[in-house]
Amino acid sequence: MKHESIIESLLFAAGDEGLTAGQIAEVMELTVQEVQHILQSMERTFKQDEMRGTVVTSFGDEYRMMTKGENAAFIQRLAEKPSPKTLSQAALETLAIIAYNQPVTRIEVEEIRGVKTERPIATLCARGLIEEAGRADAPGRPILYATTNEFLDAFQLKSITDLPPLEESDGAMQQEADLFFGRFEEALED
Amino acid sequence: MKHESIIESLLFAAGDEGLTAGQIAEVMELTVQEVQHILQSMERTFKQDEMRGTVVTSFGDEYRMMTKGENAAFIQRLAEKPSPKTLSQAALETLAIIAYNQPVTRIEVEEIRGVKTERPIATLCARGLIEEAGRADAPGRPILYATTNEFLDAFQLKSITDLPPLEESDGAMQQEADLFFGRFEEALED
Amino acid sequence: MEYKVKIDSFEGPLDLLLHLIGQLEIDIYDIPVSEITNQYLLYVNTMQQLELDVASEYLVMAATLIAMKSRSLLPDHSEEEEDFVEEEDPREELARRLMEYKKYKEAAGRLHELEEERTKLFSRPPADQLFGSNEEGPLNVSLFDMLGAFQKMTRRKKLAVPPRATVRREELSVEKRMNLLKEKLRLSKEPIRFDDLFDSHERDELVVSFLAILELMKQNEIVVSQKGNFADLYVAAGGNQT
Repeated sequence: MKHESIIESLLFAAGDEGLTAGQIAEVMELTVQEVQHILQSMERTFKQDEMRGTVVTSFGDEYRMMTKGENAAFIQRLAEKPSPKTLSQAALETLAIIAYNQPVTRIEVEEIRGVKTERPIATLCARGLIEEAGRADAPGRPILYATTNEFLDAFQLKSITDLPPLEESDGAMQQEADLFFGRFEEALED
Repeated sequence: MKHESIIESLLFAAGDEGLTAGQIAEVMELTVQEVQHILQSMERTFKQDEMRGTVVTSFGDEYRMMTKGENAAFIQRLAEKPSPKTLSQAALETLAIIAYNQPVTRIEVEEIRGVKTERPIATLCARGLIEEAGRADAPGRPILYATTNEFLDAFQLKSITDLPPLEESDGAMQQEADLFFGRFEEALED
Repeated sequence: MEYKVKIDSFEGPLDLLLHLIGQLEIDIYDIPVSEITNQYLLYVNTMQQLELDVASEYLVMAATLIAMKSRSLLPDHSEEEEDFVEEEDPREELARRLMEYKKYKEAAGRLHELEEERTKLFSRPPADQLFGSNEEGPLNVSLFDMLGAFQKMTRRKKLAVPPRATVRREELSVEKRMNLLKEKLRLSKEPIRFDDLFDSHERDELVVSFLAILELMKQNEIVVSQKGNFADLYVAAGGNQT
C-alpha cells in the first residue's frame, strides 16, 4: 500500500523530532486510528525485513525512524565522536527511585538511598531526564521531581507503565532468613 | 542480504551529508566495487518498492538517502502545519549550544549540530532569545551570538551561571574512591 | 581472616552494608550485628585514616550499628517481659531499609541495560524544509525542553564528513611570501600594521608570513617601528633603498 511509503517519507523528514500519529493523520487526511494501525504494522515489518536498515520506534506518543540496533557497530566505526557517557550508578539509582515513585521530593529519594542526592538530581535535570513537577504539600514546600519525555526516549520506553516491574523481596529469601535466625542466635552465644 | 541493511543504516545516520562508496567500503571491509554494486542495486530496489518512502541517490561520488519525490506534497503539507511546539527541536538545540558556549559563531554551532543552522538562528534572533555580540577574531570576522535577558526571563534563570552544568562532574570522586579501595586492600593485607 | 575487597565505589552506607552482607554471605533479614558492625567500622576507619572525606551518612550509620551491637550484647534480663512487650527488632528496620534500597539498586541496573540498548539506535536531524515557520505565539518552553533537545542532539551520531574535493592551496614558500609582502608594502603609501600583514589564520600560513617578515627585516628591505612598549608594530617598505 502507498500509505506506508508516505508515512516513511514523513518520518524520515521529521528525523529525531519525531511525529505523533495525530500529526501524520492530519497531513494524510486519515483517522488517528488508521494511522496508528499502519504504524504498528510498520514497526513489525521494518524489524523483520532483513534488507531494511531502519526501524520505526515509538516513545510517549511520538513515532520515529531509527537505525537498526544490530548495525550499531558499523555506525560507531564511522562516527566522529564516541557515544555520550552513560549515567553513573548514583544518577541511575536516583532516576530509578524517581521513575517508580514520581512525583517525589529529594528528601524521599535520600531516605531510600541513604545518602545526599543533590548532585545526581542536578545531573538528571541537566540531562533533561527529570524535571520539576510542582511542590509537595509539606513543610518547606519541597520541589517534586518527575521524569520527562526525554527519559522515555533515553530508555526506549513507550510510557512510564512500560518500566520493568520492581522486584519485591521474594518469599524464598524470607525462608532463608528464618533458617539463618537460629544459627545467628548460636553464634551470638559464642 | 544483510549488506543492504547495514548500508541503509549508515546512509540514514549520515543524514544530508551523505557518504561515499569508499567510506562505506572501509567501514564494512568490502571493496569499493562491491559497495558500488550494492548501492546501485539499492538505488533500483528502493525506487521500485511501493512500500518504501525513501530512495538512494548519488551526487557525484556521494550517496544519500532521500524521501521519494512523489511524496513531496505531504512533506510540504507537514511543513505548513503549525507545529505543536513553540520552538522546534532544531531551535532548542541551537539555543542550548549558544547558551553554554556563548559568545559563539554560527559555524561553531553548526560544527556541534552537524547541520546547517541559519534558520534556527534567525528564529531565535527574531524571538529575542539571542543577539549579536560582536565579531569573532577569525577570518571573515563572523558574527558572535549570545543569549539575551529575555532568554533568562523565558527560562526563569537569574543569570547564565544558573544554567545546570552539562557534564556529570563526579570523575574526581570516582578516582578518589578507586584510590581508597586500592589502599584499603593493601591495608588489609598487612 | 582472609578478606577480599572488591575495588568499587559505594553509593552510601546502605550500599556498603549490602556489599558486606554479600561478602559475608549472610541474609539481610538476619544480620549478625556484631560481625557486620566490625566490618563496617573497619571500612569507615580506613577511610578516615586515609583522610578521605567521609560523608556524614557513613558516620550516622556507624553510630546506629554500634547502638544495635551494644544492645544485642546486653544480658537479656527481660525474658518474661518479652512476651507482652513486643519491641521491634532494630534489625528488622535495617533489613527493611536495605531491601528497599536493593530494589532500586537492581532497577538502576535494568535501566542501565536499557540505556545501553538505546545507544545503539541512531536517528537523523529533521529535514531543513520542516523547520517551522510558525514558531509564533507566547514562548511555551522550559529549561527542561532545552536540555532535552540538547541531549537528543548528543545522541544523534555525527558521522565523519566525507573528504570533499578541495582545491589545493598553492605551495607556500617564504620567498614567494617575501615578494608578496614587499609588493604590498610598496603599494601602500603608509606603514601597515604588523597584524594586518597576516591575512590568513591558517597555522602554516602564519608561520610562512612571519618567517618572510623576519627575512625582510634581516635584509633591511623593511622597517619595523613601534611607538612604545606594547604599542602596535608598524611595518614600512624602505630601509635598504639601494
